[in-house]
Amino acid sequence: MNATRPCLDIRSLSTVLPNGARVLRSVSLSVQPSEVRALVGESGAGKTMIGKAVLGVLPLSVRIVEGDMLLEGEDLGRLQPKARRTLIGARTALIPQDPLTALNPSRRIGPQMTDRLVRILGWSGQRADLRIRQLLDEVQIRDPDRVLKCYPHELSGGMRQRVLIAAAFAAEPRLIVADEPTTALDVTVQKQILRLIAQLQREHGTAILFVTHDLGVVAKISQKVSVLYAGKVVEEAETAALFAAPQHPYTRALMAATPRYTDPFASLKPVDEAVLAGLASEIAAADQAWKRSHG
Amino acid sequence: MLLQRFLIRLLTMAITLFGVAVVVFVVIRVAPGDPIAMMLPPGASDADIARLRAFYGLDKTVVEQFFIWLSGVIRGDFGTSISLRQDVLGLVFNRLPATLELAIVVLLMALAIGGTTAILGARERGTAVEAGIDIASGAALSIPDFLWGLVLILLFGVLVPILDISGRVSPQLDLPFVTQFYLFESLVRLRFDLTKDLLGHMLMPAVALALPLAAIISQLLKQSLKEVLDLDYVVLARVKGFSETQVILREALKNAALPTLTLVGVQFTFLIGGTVIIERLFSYEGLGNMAIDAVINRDLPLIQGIVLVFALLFVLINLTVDMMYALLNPRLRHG
Amino acid sequence: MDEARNSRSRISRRGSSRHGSGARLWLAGGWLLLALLAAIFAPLVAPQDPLAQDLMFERLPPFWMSGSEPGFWLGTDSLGRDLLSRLIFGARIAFIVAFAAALAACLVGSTLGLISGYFGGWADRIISRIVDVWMAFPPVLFAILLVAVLGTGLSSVIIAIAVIDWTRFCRVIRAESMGQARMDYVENARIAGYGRIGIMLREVLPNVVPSIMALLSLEMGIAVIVEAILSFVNLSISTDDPTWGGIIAEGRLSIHQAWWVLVFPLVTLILTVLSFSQFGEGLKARFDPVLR
Amino acid sequence: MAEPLFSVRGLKVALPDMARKPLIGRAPLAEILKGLDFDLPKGSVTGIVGESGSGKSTLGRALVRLLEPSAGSIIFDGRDITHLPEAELRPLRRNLQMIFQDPMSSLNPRRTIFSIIAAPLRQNGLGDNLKGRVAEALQRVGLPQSFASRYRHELSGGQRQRVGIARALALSPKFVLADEIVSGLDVSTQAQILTLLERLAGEMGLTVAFISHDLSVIRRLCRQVIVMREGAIVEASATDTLFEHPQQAYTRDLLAAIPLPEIDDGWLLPVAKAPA
Repeated sequence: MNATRPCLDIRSLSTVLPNGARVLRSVSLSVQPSEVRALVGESGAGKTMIGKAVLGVLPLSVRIVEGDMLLEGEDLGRLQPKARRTLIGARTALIPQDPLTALNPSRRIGPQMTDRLVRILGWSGQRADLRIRQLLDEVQIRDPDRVLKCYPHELSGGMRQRVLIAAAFAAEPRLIVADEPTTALDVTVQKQILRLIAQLQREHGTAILFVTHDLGVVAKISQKVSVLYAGKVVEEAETAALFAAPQHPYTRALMAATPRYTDPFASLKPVDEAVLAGLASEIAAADQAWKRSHG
Repeated sequence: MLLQRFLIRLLTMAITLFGVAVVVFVVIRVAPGDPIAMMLPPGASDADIARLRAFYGLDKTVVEQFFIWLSGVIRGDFGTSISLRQDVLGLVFNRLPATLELAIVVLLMALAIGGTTAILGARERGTAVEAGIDIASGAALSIPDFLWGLVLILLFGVLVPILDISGRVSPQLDLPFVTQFYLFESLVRLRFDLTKDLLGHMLMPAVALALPLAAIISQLLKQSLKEVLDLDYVVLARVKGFSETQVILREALKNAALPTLTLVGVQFTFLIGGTVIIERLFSYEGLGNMAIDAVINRDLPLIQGIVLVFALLFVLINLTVDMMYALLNPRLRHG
Repeated sequence: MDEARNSRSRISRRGSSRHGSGARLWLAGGWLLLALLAAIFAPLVAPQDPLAQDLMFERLPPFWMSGSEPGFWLGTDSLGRDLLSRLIFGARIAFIVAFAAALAACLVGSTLGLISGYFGGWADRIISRIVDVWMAFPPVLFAILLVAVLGTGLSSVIIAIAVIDWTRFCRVIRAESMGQARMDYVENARIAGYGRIGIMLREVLPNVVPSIMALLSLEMGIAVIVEAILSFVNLSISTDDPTWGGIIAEGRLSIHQAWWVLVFPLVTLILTVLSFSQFGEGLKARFDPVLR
Repeated sequence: MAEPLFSVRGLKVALPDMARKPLIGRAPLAEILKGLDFDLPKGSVTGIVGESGSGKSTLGRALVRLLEPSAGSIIFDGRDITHLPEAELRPLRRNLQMIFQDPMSSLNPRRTIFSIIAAPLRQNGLGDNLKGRVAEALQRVGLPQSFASRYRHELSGGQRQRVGIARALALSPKFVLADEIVSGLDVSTQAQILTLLERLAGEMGLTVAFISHDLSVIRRLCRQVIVMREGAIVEASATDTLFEHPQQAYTRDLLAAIPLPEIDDGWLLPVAKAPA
């Protein structure tokens, strides 16, 4: 049953900048319910933009020129803006990259966590408050009374990220977009946060689109992975299969470049020029084909 | 923390005011002309001049004069105007309400226009609406209030003469006011006929002053809003399902307004400075207009008094803004 | 008040990065060049003697209206003096004041701002305190007072404008230098073996020059206005020389009889002020290829 | 063992804590480094690793004397530089070079790459044959000569960091501080920059202090490692020893927290005791 209808289905999504340059190049991917799909790539690969497109928060300069996005079977492109906003608000959530800028500095934590439940989903304040406290407990915040009354600057980076994770899971979303949620954190904190996300994801059965640049994080958290280069999915696989036998030369090069302290001299290999040349011609061919079919 | 901040601001205020007093005193005493000679008829005897100089304290050294004057100021005695032969403080208080009323009307106007256009422009960012707002605010900002005043005189005083181009109130009207806050009092007394006449006189000078101020508020607040609207917590609010207007009003406005606030304070002081020439241009009987007369008549005590009152207004505005900033900023409030 | 100063400098920055600079730069530069050439060659281009009074020709309307006289293109004032010639000669004073006063204010203000922002510490505290005192004066009143004290005349006007407006440069350049002083390339220069003054001149100054240029141009426009205001209250140059502000003052008096005496100098003044500010922003945008 | 180039004893650095600055008067000093003892051996790369707030960057800045220590001593090449005033440091700068984390901020946007690389040469008495020396520096880091006339914004992130390296190495210094020089770069670029630094350090016999938060990178590049936490040294030893037999619990936690790019289903499972 699950396999028949993906939680998120992106079909051939392309976006362009005002100067006409394509940023996403016919991206297709799907996330099954209760599944973590990693989107991995280097800067400029467009991985963050995919998440933003799904959530309807693309920068104004970026325009979607083709493709459909289906959230639990509902075509987001066909909804009126208001209906779309409400649907996204009810069924998705975002765990952002930088916990320092992801909380409004002039509002207390409590209202920031409950406002979606109360003002969009129409819960009573009391119910929302109970729910939030339950989630704070799940992310191992033991003094919710204090935290809810705090302003963001009174909490550490790790605490803020916990608060954001709790807020993301609070409304029982079907899909969470996690946009490099641990990039700004120290490794020891990163491990705790990843552990929390994985645990909550399992318990709540939420699907996650996990955007990251770190193959290490991909290996640990995801079941499926899409490797992106220049806005194009170059390889897609089960995570275990990808690490066992990467197919695309770029994936192999990326793995060889990633440092590993267990094997220092087999890692940190600069990407071969031939691989980059191959990618460039692959992208050029794709753009040519796209131009022909879209005139 | 807040109280401490307040006290320190008060101290710097006092230092600034002292600095202003020193500068204006020194500048005035450098003047080559003799104010006393101007007051007396051409045939006045040397003894008359000397007597008058002694009366105004002008026979003492500059340093002595300064401290005599300063001790007077601290007691609330600003001396006697040479040209008008009245108590300086009384003269200033008589004219100050007119200037304050004008400034307040201008500020409200500028905040309303600047605020709405900023919010509108930020909401419609990247569209023709924003481009239009940018062009309008660019023009309003680049042309100084003095020129706006002249343009308005031509437009509404000559071309379509619907507004009065001089004075504060029509001279033939019978005024029942006990204070100098005419506009305020006319509202309290429900004499809307007088309110209408007062506003008719005030409108052009107020618009001339408000246009550049509104433009700067609009540009700054819009820029600030646009920066805030790219931040993660705003993106998060959109994902939560809030509309763009809700996002701007609930999440962005307060944080964007904070950096704008201090600037509005500085600009408001510029505005008060601008009243001097605008009052002159529209023959509006305020403090600035009197100040120019005082300079032309070399009325030293009056000049000193007026400049000090202006400076006091400036530092008070800065103090208010600073305190508002501290109150609105949770970091400072709890720091 | 630091925040205020920083955001002041932000205005000038944002204005420059947004619009294309080409057309603005050329239009503004074109008008300024035209006005400058007219000022330099005033005796050659002015059709009449700007001081010649002729009561036969008082309040002649501009050329397209009935009752105008050939040779008096923009009409005459209440003393029968040719308006166009007076505007052309007025441009001389306007430009002299603009260049001299703005340069003086720029030199003093930018130097103090650079020192204050880069060195910080005591220098910064003293300079900032002086700026605070200066900011507490209503600028126009201060200028009027200074000219009254110094006595009317070209040099008084220039000195007065420089004395009141150096703070504009000081505030903006201070804020920008403070930002620059925090950049890694300042430390990099220390690593390379440069001293403090060397770093200030080599690493900081080049990065604030575009702002200085934009402010300088803006200040020229402001100087023209202040001069006009001073003339308007009859405190600028001797009454013989035609000035734009002086013509405006006359126009204001005869506004119901001869509107053109006010309209033409006003249009000239607006174009000039707009051109100076747009020229500055345009220049800055052009010479700031490295934003971000 | 080779003679140490740096010998650091009891090093303390205190900086004004602006967060606790009262409205009047000076900010109270916060002790960032709390008495460090270590040597940096000549001609090898030493890794300095720690999480944010460990004081590793402050330590780096104290070594090249961008900061003045509040206590202890720094002996560089046999000379006590702990409290040398700026003017006396200047002749030593030639041998105390630094590569910055963010090449965007460390390269002046208004100077050409030529001018940026030439500046330290000129300032340190190597102003003759500038063209040749700059060309050599560019070639050393694998940048084409045409880059000399470019500006910062015309370069990619990796190229900028190459310029940073070229500039620091143009003087053939005895010591180079590399402060998180790859943390802003993509993995593929990171690999290029690190192998370049590794090769040049070997060829030129440089002594390098390599500051990083990433132990994986350290293992490849460094011969010995100093692990820091909250302004103190947790553990310092030869690289292989540290990675094979970490002595301190904190070092073991750091290693265990690194997500290796390989499947490990147990990595995210909660351990019996809650994480600290």
